[in-house]
Amino acid sequence: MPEISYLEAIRQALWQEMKRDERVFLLGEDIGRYGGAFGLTHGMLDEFGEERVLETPISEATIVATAIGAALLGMRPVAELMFMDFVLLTLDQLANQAAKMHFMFGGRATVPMVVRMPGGSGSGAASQHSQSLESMLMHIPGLIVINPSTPYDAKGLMLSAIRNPNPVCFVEHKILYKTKGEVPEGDYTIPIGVAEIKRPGRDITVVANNIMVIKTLNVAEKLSKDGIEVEVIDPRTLLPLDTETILKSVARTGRLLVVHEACQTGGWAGEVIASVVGSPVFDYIDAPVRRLAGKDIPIPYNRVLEKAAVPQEADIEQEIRALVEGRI
Amino acid sequence: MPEISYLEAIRQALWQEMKRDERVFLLGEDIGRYGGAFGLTHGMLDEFGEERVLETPISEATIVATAIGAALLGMRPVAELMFMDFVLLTLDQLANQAAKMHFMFGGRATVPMVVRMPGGSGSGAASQHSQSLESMLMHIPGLIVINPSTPYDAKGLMLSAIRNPNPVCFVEHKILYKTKGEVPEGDYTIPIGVAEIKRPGRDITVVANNIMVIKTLNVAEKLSKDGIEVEVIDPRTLLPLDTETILKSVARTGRLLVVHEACQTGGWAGEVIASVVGSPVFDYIDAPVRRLAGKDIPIPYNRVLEKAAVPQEADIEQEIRALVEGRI
Amino acid sequence: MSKDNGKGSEKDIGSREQFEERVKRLGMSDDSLIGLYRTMSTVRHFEYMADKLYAAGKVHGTMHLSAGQEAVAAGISLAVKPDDYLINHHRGHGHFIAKGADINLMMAEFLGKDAGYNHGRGGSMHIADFQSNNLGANGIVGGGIPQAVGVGLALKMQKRKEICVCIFGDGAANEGVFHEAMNMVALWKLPVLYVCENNKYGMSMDVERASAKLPIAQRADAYGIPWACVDGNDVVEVYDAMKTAVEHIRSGNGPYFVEAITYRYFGHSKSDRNLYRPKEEIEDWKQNRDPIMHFTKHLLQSEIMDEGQAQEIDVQAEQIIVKAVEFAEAAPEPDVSTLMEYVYA
Amino acid sequence: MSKDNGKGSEKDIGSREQFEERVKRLGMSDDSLIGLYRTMSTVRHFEYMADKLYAAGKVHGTMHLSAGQEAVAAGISLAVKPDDYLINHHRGHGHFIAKGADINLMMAEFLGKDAGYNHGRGGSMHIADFQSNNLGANGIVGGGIPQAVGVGLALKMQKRKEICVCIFGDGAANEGVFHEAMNMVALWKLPVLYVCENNKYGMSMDVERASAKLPIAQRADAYGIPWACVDGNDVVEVYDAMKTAVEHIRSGNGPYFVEAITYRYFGHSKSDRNLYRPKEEIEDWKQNRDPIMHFTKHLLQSEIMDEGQAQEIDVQAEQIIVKAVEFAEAAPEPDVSTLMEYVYA
Ligand SMILES: Cc1ncc(C[n+]2csc(CCOP(=O)(O)OP(=O)(O)O)c2C)c(N)n1
Ligand SMILES: Cc1ncc(C[n+]2csc(CCOP(=O)(O)OP(=O)(O)O)c2C)c(N)n1
Ligand SMILES: [Mg+2]
Ligand SMILES: [Mg+2]
Repeated sequence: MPEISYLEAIRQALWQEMKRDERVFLLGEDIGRYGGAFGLTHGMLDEFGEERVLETPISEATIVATAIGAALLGMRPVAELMFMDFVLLTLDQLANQAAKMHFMFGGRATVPMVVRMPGGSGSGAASQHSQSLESMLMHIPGLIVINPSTPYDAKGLMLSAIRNPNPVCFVEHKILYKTKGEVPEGDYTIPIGVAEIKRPGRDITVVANNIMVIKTLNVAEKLSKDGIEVEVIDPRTLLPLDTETILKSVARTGRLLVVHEACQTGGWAGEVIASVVGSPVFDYIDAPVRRLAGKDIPIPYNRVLEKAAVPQEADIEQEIRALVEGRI
Repeated sequence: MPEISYLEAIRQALWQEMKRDERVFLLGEDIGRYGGAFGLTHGMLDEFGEERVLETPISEATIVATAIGAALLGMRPVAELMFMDFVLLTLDQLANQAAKMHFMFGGRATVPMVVRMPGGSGSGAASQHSQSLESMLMHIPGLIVINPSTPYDAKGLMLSAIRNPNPVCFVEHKILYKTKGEVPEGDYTIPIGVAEIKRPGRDITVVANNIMVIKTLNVAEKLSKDGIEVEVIDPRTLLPLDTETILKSVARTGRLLVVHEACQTGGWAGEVIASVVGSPVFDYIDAPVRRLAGKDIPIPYNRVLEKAAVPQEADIEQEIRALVEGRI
Repeated sequence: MSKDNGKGSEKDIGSREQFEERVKRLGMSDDSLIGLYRTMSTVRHFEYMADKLYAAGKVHGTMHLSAGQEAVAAGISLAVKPDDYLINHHRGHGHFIAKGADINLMMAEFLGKDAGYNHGRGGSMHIADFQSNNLGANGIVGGGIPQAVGVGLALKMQKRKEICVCIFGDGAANEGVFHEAMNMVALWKLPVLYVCENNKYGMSMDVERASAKLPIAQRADAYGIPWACVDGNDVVEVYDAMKTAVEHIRSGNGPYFVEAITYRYFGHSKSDRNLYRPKEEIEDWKQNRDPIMHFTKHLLQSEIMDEGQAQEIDVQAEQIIVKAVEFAEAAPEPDVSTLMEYVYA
Repeated sequence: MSKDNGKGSEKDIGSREQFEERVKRLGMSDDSLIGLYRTMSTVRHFEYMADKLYAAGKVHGTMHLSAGQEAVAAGISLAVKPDDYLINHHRGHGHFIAKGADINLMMAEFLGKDAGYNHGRGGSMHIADFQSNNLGANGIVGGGIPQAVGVGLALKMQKRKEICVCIFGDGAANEGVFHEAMNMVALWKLPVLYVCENNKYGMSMDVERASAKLPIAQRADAYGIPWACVDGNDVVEVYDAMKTAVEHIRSGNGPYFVEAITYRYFGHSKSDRNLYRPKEEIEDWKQNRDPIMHFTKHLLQSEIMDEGQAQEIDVQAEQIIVKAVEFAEAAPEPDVSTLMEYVYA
């Protein structure tokens, strides 16, 4: 299988689906000649033309609303928000409108649309360009929230997202864009709402999303040399969340750690933990159920502070060791 | 002490603080002659005039931004969003701007402002006028999120909110507006970030907010006749959250149930539960740690469905009994 | 078309000749004129019945009635085609009826019944009928305005002849999305007819205290969008303006903006005590500028309709509404077991 | 003032007489003129140094350089008072320097040092100096536009004479808050000077493809706000327009809107490969319309400044920047132990 980057995998999914389904089109800011802030849509304007690679004014709320209107008429819009932080400009349209239409209208409207949004820190873009806001989106019934960690998942989930009849928030991580992995050239989908055990292990279950999956896998590799076997679960979809896979795993390992970059307070780790300790699996748990998350601060500009604001591999290793060795 | 309603208590706080501090002013839609959608500001236009009871066009984002700008210049704006659902139109200003300014500007700016927003279902206003979105706000460091359940708390917390140098989301519940309670006429404040044990009990700790506090207290009263003593904790402030009071209580009771009207998935119950089971108190817990929350659906218009969408007293009673009797 | 600044003022109905010359120029048949009367009468009866039901405690939830504004809905409906798209706002009963919605299903939804358009999930503020390209009302003021960009865009991409009519109020025109949407429909020359139903108040806010410059329609100049501001209580004038607008749009010239000055008789919603507007003002509009009365005088004067026909139409309209109430009241509530349905497609 | 539609085109600098007549009419002293030159030279040197530092890998994070747009910042700063308020946007270095910010502290912030204006928390996109009523830049395009309503409102409530200057780009003018804010400052007659710095592109989006009608400034008509659109590369013309605007505002007549047509030399930010604009266009602006070159010719021609002085000022400007870099590089990083500070006041 060819090795391509996370960014290329997403582009490939968009490209192939636009070839396959003429109802699919892209809209967003600077996605044409410029290729988007991260170059993800580079080359697509030349391939598909201005009608299907629609550059918009800087009007995020109306970008999302335009996707809604077009979706109601049977199109399959894929909107890009240049940075996830800007989703806060669109939440009325996304949460009050798109997410609720199918329900409010008694099942008689469907809103098949995808909104792409790169989140995460690490690029020195400071507080307004580095947030991980997926936990907020997860609180809105009617939305689907996808959050891939690998090129393979990114392509397969994007194809599923575009073909799904509901409004999908497709949350990317800007630092993952350059990471590479094997991706089939052909058409394949990954089911929405199904987690994946990225690495099996008997000693502890660690649930992590996007970049934290990669970091946790590195730590797991290292720890296994010391005989600590970490099971790493990537929910891949945060809403709907595949709690079953997580519950089964925790029932086996008896220990749970949730790792995310998003700020800890109000973060999605709470959702995972509450689902576990509220279930019969509670009886199988041997240690406090912990989370390791971003600090409850805006992301600082300075690179030292920026790193310190979110979990690093050393933090993950330390937390896992403490849990497995019963020091917590 | 005079008995007044939750609505009157908030009005009294606004009124008295405007008398005491000329920097305080109100802004929002239809808050003048009309008195706001719920009549909360009724009479204030006549008392304080158009300069201090500022009626705005229907421009929520700029209502919040106006509060920010005025706060930066030392004013003490109190903005009203007619329904909490509309906060989704203002989150860029609230979360990307107000919440982050003090930090982004290295501690050199302060944004003393209050945004009032009535949330909650029960009035048949349907999906776009009935949400409880406090859990989303709780995920934004830099914000303070207050959520009173009684007239007494509402007044004391509002006075604290206006005097606080940070941006405060003051989340009211429309169904509580008419509920009455004893409220001192004079000036008093309730500290932000301090929970209150609304009813002591030894058998189980129930943490609930706004209207669910009232419902839980009714249930507790009933259950105590059957010898089940429920400890009811009202965080009053969701951000910062007083986990210490909750931890102490659970260490005593060994059981925890969190009740809120907000949708369960991604709701703040997860935050409370994660804080508890991640702490040493984990060892004192005898039963699964549970939550009882709003269904993961938009609020339906039909009154029967609307009731069924959020926890009712019977549900709370059932859940508590099951936990205490070890049936979960 | 008058660039009425939005202030109400007495006006006589004008001479028979003028009226007949105008309907002739517009090619309006007697049937179509009587049809307009029927539409307005039906809307009026629906709204007064809704108010009665509410007073009788049969409605759980809020509603926004359009009595007094019937000419706007009627005038639009005659100018567009049945398969044109409608994006409606919270004060939308009249527009739904004018677009030909099934009044039984509307009433059932209003009473929250499973037989309603939205299976009782939406209520007055969210009635929609996707079969008839009626994309629904919106509880968020201005919420539908930017969605019209997407509908217009899809129509253009799909190379279809239909247009999108988007209704909103004077207050909604101050939401930010108004600006974003106007700019985008103009940039992309989309087939969207924006209709600002200016009933002179938001909830209680006088349009003159909410909008820096009037008429609201002149804001369209900023985007190079052609516009008109008309007497929204003169159904023929409304039709005249809409006809021009629709022709402009359907011939591929891009969007058009029409502001219709009108007035609502009832309070904004249930909680309204009308403290913000003088009783005299309300009376003036009811007595001197009522769209139905005004139009009736014309039809009688020009002998297009006689008293008898008028009465007959009113009685039929009332019967339709009464039957709808019977249907709705008899209809069952949604089954609680279906609570979790319709969240995801 | 020219209602330039935003298209760049060759222009000779005009005769010595015209220039001298104009500065005389505007009452500009030789010192103030030379001051403008000094400001522009300092900004230019800062931006090129920033680019160098970035290329040298010394900057972690993004930046938006204003080289080519110096005349706008300089012209404004001469028209306002030091204690007037500034709401800046992401491309804000020039405006900060023109407002008299301490370049050492700016540079330190740019390098993320604790000695920086924001203790290294903000970086290029968030530099602010509350001591000097400099309310900061914004990473959210258009984010500051509605905040100016609140600043203007507070100034009015506090019965103060200062005004608020709010800078934003051509792209920002398409955000919804632009509309909400224009309407509100006009309604309430607030002391706000809105300056749209139209450098003809957003990130890559040509203003003609992003805005349905030009000039952008004409949108002010929709709110009854007086406006002008000027050559933003002619510092005297900018000053002229700003002076008029500031006088209008300070005498209590409410807001004013000025659009300044200019051009940026560098890419939008670090990631830009300039694929969206022809190299010739960039060269044309650099060769034929450079604001500093243009102004220098005038000053020399009118013998207000000679080559020697010019060089001296440039050298001084460069030294200030070099010193600032030394200061910033020597300054310590924020201590990680302070990570949790400044979240709450
Ligand atoms: C975003 C938003 N803000 C405020 C409200 C509350 N509200 C409902 S209707 C209304 C007035 C709307 O005025 P207008 O657009 O003129 O329509 P009208 O009610 O006059 O028909 C307001 C403020 C809302 N529903 N949505
Ligand atoms: C709300 C928002 N949308 C998009 C962006 C990404 N972005 C940063 S600058 C920019 C272009 C802004 O154009 P303009 O307002 O003309 O300012 P200029 O960069 O040309 O000075 C964009 C799209 C952003 N920072 N904020
Ligand atoms: Mg109105
Ligand atoms: Mg620009």
